[in-house]
Amino acid sequence: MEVPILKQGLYLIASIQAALSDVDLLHLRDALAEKVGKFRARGVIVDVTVLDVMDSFASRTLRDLAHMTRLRGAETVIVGIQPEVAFAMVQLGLTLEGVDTALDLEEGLAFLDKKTKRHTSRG
Amino acid sequence: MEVPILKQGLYLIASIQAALSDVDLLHLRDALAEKVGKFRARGVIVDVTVLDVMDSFASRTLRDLAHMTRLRGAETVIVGIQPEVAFAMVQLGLTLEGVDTALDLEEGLAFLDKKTKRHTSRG
Amino acid sequence: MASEAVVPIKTDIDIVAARQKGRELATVMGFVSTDSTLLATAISELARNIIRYAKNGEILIASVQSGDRVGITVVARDNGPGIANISLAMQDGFSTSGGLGLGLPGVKRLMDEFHIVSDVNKGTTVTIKKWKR
Amino acid sequence: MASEAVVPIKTDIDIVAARQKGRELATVMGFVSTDSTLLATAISELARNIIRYAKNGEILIASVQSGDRVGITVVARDNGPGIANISLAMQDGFSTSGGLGLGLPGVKRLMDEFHIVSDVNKGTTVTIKKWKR
Ligand SMILES: Nc1ncnc2c1ncn2[C@@H]1O[C@H](COP(=O)(O)OP(=O)(O)O)[C@@H](O)[C@H]1O
Ligand SMILES: Nc1ncnc2c1ncn2[C@@H]1O[C@H](COP(=O)(O)OP(=O)(O)O)[C@@H](O)[C@H]1O
Repeated sequence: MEVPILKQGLYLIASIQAALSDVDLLHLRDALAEKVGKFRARGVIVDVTVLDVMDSFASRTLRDLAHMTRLRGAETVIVGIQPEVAFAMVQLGLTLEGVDTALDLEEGLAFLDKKTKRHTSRG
Repeated sequence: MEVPILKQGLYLIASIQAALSDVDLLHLRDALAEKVGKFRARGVIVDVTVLDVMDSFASRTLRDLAHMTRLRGAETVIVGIQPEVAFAMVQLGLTLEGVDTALDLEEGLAFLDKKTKRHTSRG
Repeated sequence: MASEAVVPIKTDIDIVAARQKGRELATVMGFVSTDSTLLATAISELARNIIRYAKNGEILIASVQSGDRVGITVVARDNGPGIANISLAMQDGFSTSGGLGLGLPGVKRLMDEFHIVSDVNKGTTVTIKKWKR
Repeated sequence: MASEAVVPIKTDIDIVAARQKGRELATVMGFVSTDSTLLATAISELARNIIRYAKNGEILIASVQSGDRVGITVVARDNGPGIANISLAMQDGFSTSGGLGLGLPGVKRLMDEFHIVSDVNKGTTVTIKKWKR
């Protein structure tokens, strides 16, 4: 399962479409870190709305992804974590500490606009 | 004991009115995680002023609540922990590490305004 | 002024009832408010352990006197699974339930006296005391 | 309504297959959605431990009945290196692989019952249960 990565203005949007294997997640992480440079992106949104499980491996990989893109000059925000998934994560002890989150794509875009202090039009 | 949850602008305010059982606390946690999405809230205030005991279960549940709402894009702040309750918590070893706290409702609102960088009017 | 109450502990609501009973007695006996809070918190932890590990049990709350000191003693007892290694259970962070593992060592810190007896497959009795200041 | 499935765990794709199998059974049995998620998450952690530490193994997922309760039991087993110190492995943050060390204690928190047996050089079997609410 390749995750499509769209470029929207200064942002890259990765919309996960189906359950991802560990290898898929690592690919996503590396692809985003690379594309941030290629497209000179300032922000990254990873939409996990369809993920029905976020285990320790997925949490860790998303955290690493966020840290990697930041080192490359782009902020990452994870959007769409469902309430039940959030519950399971917290019970496991996974809090995505140090990683920004937002409710959904729209809030994620608003968040990046504020964080990257770009109030110019996107797209 | 259902805890009333009020919507005030971008925030949800849960004002605990009386002693809560463990089950009540779990309900509050789940209700807030869900309502954050429904109302697109950016912040959550849990007012524990009336609680005369905050034991390990309550602390843990409030911590989980804060982490869950954060994964859903809303910051939570716990307000109103009384001095004696704080003393007992510290003796037990409960520090609410990683959870934001403020003196009272007013300070909690100010904290959220700053944290969510919204200086516009609420309500 | 001898006073004694037994609170059966079966559901999570009984935890609240037990700690309120403890606070009530502490208030009547003129405990400083902080100490009432410490006592209520300790009872809450012990009552929850009963529910969590032994399903049910009871909590006895009584006034005690020793010389010219008065205080409150609380006995939390159950016929549950017991604790195999008490010194391990008394360590901060040790938990067999994925809990915080602060209950028993924390209660000990909150109280003036703490005593625990436990037999595997027979049950657990924790006795705590707080003296009036 | 007895149901049983065995999912061989050999590659990272099997982790997804196993947790989907678990969710499927939970849904069919009418588990509340939150509990299906907890179960699927627990299976994911156990399956990954098999791959990571034992290279391969299997996960059995079955419905269980006890009195008037129904539930799902999951058995994750491998013939890998085993765990030398189980109580250490059950502690939050303990990892021999530089991992987060939240898998085993976390799974225990997610489930109603948790049981682990492990023999060094022989393998590990983790049995978990979630009852239908
Ligand atoms: N009443 C009891 N019956 C059996 N075991 C108990 C009881 N109380 C405590 N324990 C054991 O002692 C351990 C430590 O208890 P505690 O310090 O209260 O932390 P926690 O409840 O968070 O695990 C528990 O995990 C449990 O194994
Ligand atoms: N199936 C297994 N076989 C051998 N060792 C295991 C197995 N599962 C877990 N372990 C051991 O237990 C430790 C803790 O596991 P866990 O809590 O899942 O965290 P993590 O996998 O992040 O290290 C592991 O680091 C490993 O040493």
